[in-house]
Amino acid sequence: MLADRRSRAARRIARSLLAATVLTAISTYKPALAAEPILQTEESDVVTLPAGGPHRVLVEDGVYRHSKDGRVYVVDLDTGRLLGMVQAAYNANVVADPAGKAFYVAETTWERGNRGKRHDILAAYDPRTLEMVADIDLPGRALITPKKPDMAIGADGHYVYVYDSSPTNAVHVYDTALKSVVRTVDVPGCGLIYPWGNAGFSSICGDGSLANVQMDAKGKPTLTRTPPFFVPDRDPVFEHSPDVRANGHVWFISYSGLIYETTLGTQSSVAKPWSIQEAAGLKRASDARAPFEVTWRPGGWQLAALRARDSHLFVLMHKGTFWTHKEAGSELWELDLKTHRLVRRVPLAAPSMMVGVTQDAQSRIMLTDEAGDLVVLDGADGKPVRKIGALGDALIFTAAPGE
Amino acid sequence: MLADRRSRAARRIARSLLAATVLTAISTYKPALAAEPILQTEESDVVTLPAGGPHRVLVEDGVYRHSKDGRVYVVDLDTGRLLGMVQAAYNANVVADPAGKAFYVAETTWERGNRGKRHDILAAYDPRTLEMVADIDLPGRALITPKKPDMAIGADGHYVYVYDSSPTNAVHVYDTALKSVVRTVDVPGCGLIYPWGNAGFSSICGDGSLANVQMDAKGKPTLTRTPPFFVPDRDPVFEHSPDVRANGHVWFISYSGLIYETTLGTQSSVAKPWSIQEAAGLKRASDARAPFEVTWRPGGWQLAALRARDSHLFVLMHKGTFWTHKEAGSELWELDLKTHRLVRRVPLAAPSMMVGVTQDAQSRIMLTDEAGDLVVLDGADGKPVRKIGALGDALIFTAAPGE
Amino acid sequence: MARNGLDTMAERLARYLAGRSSRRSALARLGGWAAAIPAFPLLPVWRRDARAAAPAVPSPFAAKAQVKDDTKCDYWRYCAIDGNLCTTCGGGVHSCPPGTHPSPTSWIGTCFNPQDRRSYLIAYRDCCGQDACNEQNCLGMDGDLPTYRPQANNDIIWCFGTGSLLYNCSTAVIVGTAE
Amino acid sequence: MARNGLDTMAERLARYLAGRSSRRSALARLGGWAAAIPAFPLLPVWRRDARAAAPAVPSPFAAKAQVKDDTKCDYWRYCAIDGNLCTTCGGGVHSCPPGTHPSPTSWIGTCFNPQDRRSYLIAYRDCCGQDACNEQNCLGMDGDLPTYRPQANNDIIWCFGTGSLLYNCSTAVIVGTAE
Repeated sequence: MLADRRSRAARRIARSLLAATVLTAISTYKPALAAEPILQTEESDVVTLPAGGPHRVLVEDGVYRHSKDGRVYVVDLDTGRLLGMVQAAYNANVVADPAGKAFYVAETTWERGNRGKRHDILAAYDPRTLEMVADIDLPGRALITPKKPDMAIGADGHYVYVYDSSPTNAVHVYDTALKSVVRTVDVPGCGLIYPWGNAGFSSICGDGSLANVQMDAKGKPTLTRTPPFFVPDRDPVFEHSPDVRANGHVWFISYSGLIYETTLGTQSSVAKPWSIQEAAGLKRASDARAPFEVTWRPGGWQLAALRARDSHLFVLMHKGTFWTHKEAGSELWELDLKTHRLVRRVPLAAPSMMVGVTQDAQSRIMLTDEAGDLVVLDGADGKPVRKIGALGDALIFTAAPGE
Repeated sequence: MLADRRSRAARRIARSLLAATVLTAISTYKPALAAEPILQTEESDVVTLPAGGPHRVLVEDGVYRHSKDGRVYVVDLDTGRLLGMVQAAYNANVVADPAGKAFYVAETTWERGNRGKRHDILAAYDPRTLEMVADIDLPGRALITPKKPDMAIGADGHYVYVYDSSPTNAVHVYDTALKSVVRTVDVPGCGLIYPWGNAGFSSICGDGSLANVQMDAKGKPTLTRTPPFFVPDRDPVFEHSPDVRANGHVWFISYSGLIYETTLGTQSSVAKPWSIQEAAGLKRASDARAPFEVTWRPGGWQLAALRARDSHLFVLMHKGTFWTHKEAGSELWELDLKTHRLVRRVPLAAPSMMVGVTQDAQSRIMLTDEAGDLVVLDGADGKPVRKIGALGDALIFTAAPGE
Repeated sequence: MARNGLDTMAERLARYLAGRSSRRSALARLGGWAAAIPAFPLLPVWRRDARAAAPAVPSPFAAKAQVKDDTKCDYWRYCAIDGNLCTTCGGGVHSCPPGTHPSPTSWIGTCFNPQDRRSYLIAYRDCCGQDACNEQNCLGMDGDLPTYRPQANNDIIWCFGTGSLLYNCSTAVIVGTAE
Repeated sequence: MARNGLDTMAERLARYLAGRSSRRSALARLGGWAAAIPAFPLLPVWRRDARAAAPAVPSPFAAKAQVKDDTKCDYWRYCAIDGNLCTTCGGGVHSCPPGTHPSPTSWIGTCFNPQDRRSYLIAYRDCCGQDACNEQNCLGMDGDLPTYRPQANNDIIWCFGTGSLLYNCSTAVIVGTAE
């Protein structure tokens, strides 16, 4: 009865033979009498999703408590159903192709889990099969609790940008056609990626200025700088300021609640800021120079979302002092970016660190809560639509089609 | 300001230089005036644990919801404090050296998280620094929601046994001195590992018999079989039946609640079974032939624990039909294995899937609940001692010194 | 003492496809592997002529099972499932969610359908390649035996042959009747 | 346009050790990196003679901070921490749990000690090598700036140079006074 130690290869062969045999056996079996009132035998298969609509979104779960197992969920907001998921390991980021042809996950693994060789990975997925269509190693990536602008995609989906900061600040440029990193652009002293056009992006610099990078047809970058337009020590702008990548429009939101409407390009221009609180008929909020003032302030993680079709901004707001910029929002404020006026204040059933919005006419607002629920509101009036209970552990940002 | 793409190696060098410089700068800085009423500057260090007592235990967290991130916690039951943790990835197992010199984790990773080359790993840890002292690849291991007897260690700590089942049932024998797998013993038709002595173990076979393996001085195995002593289809014995590895004493507990006292060896002997329920003054419980009978039954995951010094057995019990053998226990029954009598029934504040016990005179009982708490009772009377709140996600088994 | 490779393979195959039995008792759900190494098995026996004498509800699970909602733990096919229902994870009762792959091997349970009052052989095929889908998690224990009877155990990660063996969710596929 | 390697290194080093400032306002907690590339920095300035004119409580966090229990979020040193307290994970306020390693680099906050009414530079050194220790999790936001000011950001995984960069918990180490 005792066999000695066998080679692993032999075991492998036996295993695959076995698997093949079983599959064949099962798939050639058909019920003899289909007319009988007996449930038919079935074959196993894999779901391929139909083409998605505007309410099929990606939701990143950072899984802070077990960050090796971050993931991206594909969710149908209309049915409240989880349609599938892919790995997004350790402070990953995800961006979707503007035309919905693919989505991309930048993630990091170590070969032995918490040790061994590190892999910084860019994986591309077919959005209907969730099969990988590319799986390459990046030169590196920044390991930061994921902010959306740590990764970006150009307006035509040709370039994917991945932020790196170890040790120098740089952006890796991945060519989705070539499936490889074609360029690394250093952005010394600057960080984050706000894309514009097909081959340009801007980063925010530590002195409150912008660095604008444009790549030519060969991918060669040219960098320009704007003058500083805010004082980071006093009132920095949030990383999760919403943008429209197609036209390079960004509304930078400051900790105190100022909005800097910005048109990105080689010569980015920044408009005079206006105050969210003033738009709501309140006093402009204090900055770091008067940190004890308690008032309504923006805060959270993905704390703001933009609906481009009517230029409405949704911002999570809470009451607090300065230096509470990561506190969850107890209200959602809807603002008209053209008129600089408050449209609506929506009190939330539970504080939310995240808000997302779909871009269609029947738009949906996405929120979360401490339990990891995905809460869906009607984008027209802020009324509750449904709650997708316990979707994840730490829902940190969303990606909706066409945003 | 623009630098072109740099080589990864150059970045690596810059990074390590940077780290080295900062470390030097910090470690050579000393406060100038120790007498001043100013808090002293500090250096970072790493805790080394003092030698552990009988209440320093290992607790495995399977983290079912994020199984890539299973872990083993080192816990002090007296203070209720977490002392440290090590990775135990994907259906891992852990065993402790009988003399407390090391503990061993068998785990599995894939190089790209959920894909890429698979590594079945045996890692050895220093129990006071939690530093790895070995980290080798195994020929394979069985991927099963972890049961304690999927891994075992000999009485003198020389051999560690790891169960494999892909595709043939086998036990890999790891030599802790050589830090390598020295033998793979096939146990066809059998599974699990119950060690006896320094170089022997038994497995349970699918027909209700035992396979006994003894290795000679060169590690060459000899296998013997016992006759079947139970009918698996009718009333199988639990995998988590408790044992004393030093003398090869196992008390196999069946689904219905029969206890088969067994002395393992090349000629394992099994005593006539007795009934837990009868020991408690109840009727013997039905087996699979009468599955609808509702009565007190054993159940859970690590559903039983043995205190060797007084031969007391602790078994989680619940009221239910047959085929409820993984239901959490609502009571803990303490039985005297010598007299076959019930000592005590302890109603539990919350149902538990797991029970462990320390082996010392002031023994402690460990339970868990749905919230991942570790609940500590006094081993003398079953009274609550403390609750270590939210220790983990899915506490599945414990390892106490000298068990 | 060594056994030849084909025998071993046949034995393994038998385990994966086990559960062949024509007995009408609760034992029907337990595999036939321990009995002997059978001739190279194809698929479970399907005896239509035993239809007339259908068994009574064979288990506590079956007594409470329903046939309408396959996203709930008490759906009849889940009498012996252990894990996340693929029906709540983007898959279906016999379909894996996109981005995962069905295991070609599985363990086999026997579940009673209260609607047609027949017992069916159910292959619990795991869908693999992503870590756990944490929607509806269920634990059915009908006929679940310890891992030393692998063909009837629901704790084994049934992901052999699927690339990575990360477990995402479980399907419950009808592969035959158990009469 | 290229910059030489030493300049770049000095700049990076400056970021990691930033926070040098003698101003007594809330701004003291914000790093000095943006101002200029300083001469090769050693350690934060330590001006004893500024002791007499201690600042008022400089922030909302400081106003509610306590000095007795370093396992709670309101302990004075945690004014800008983000993550799991090592004091609850087997480590201490400046000690990593066994099996993890302190990052040689960190970001720097400035916290006010209500007992001696001084402000100290606190290095939030992450302990790395095991995944998250899920005991007491805290989020202090005093002086926390976005990642484009990395020396003052608490979202970056400060595990450079520790082998794997898996984040386990955070310490709060006094590295100087901020007066």
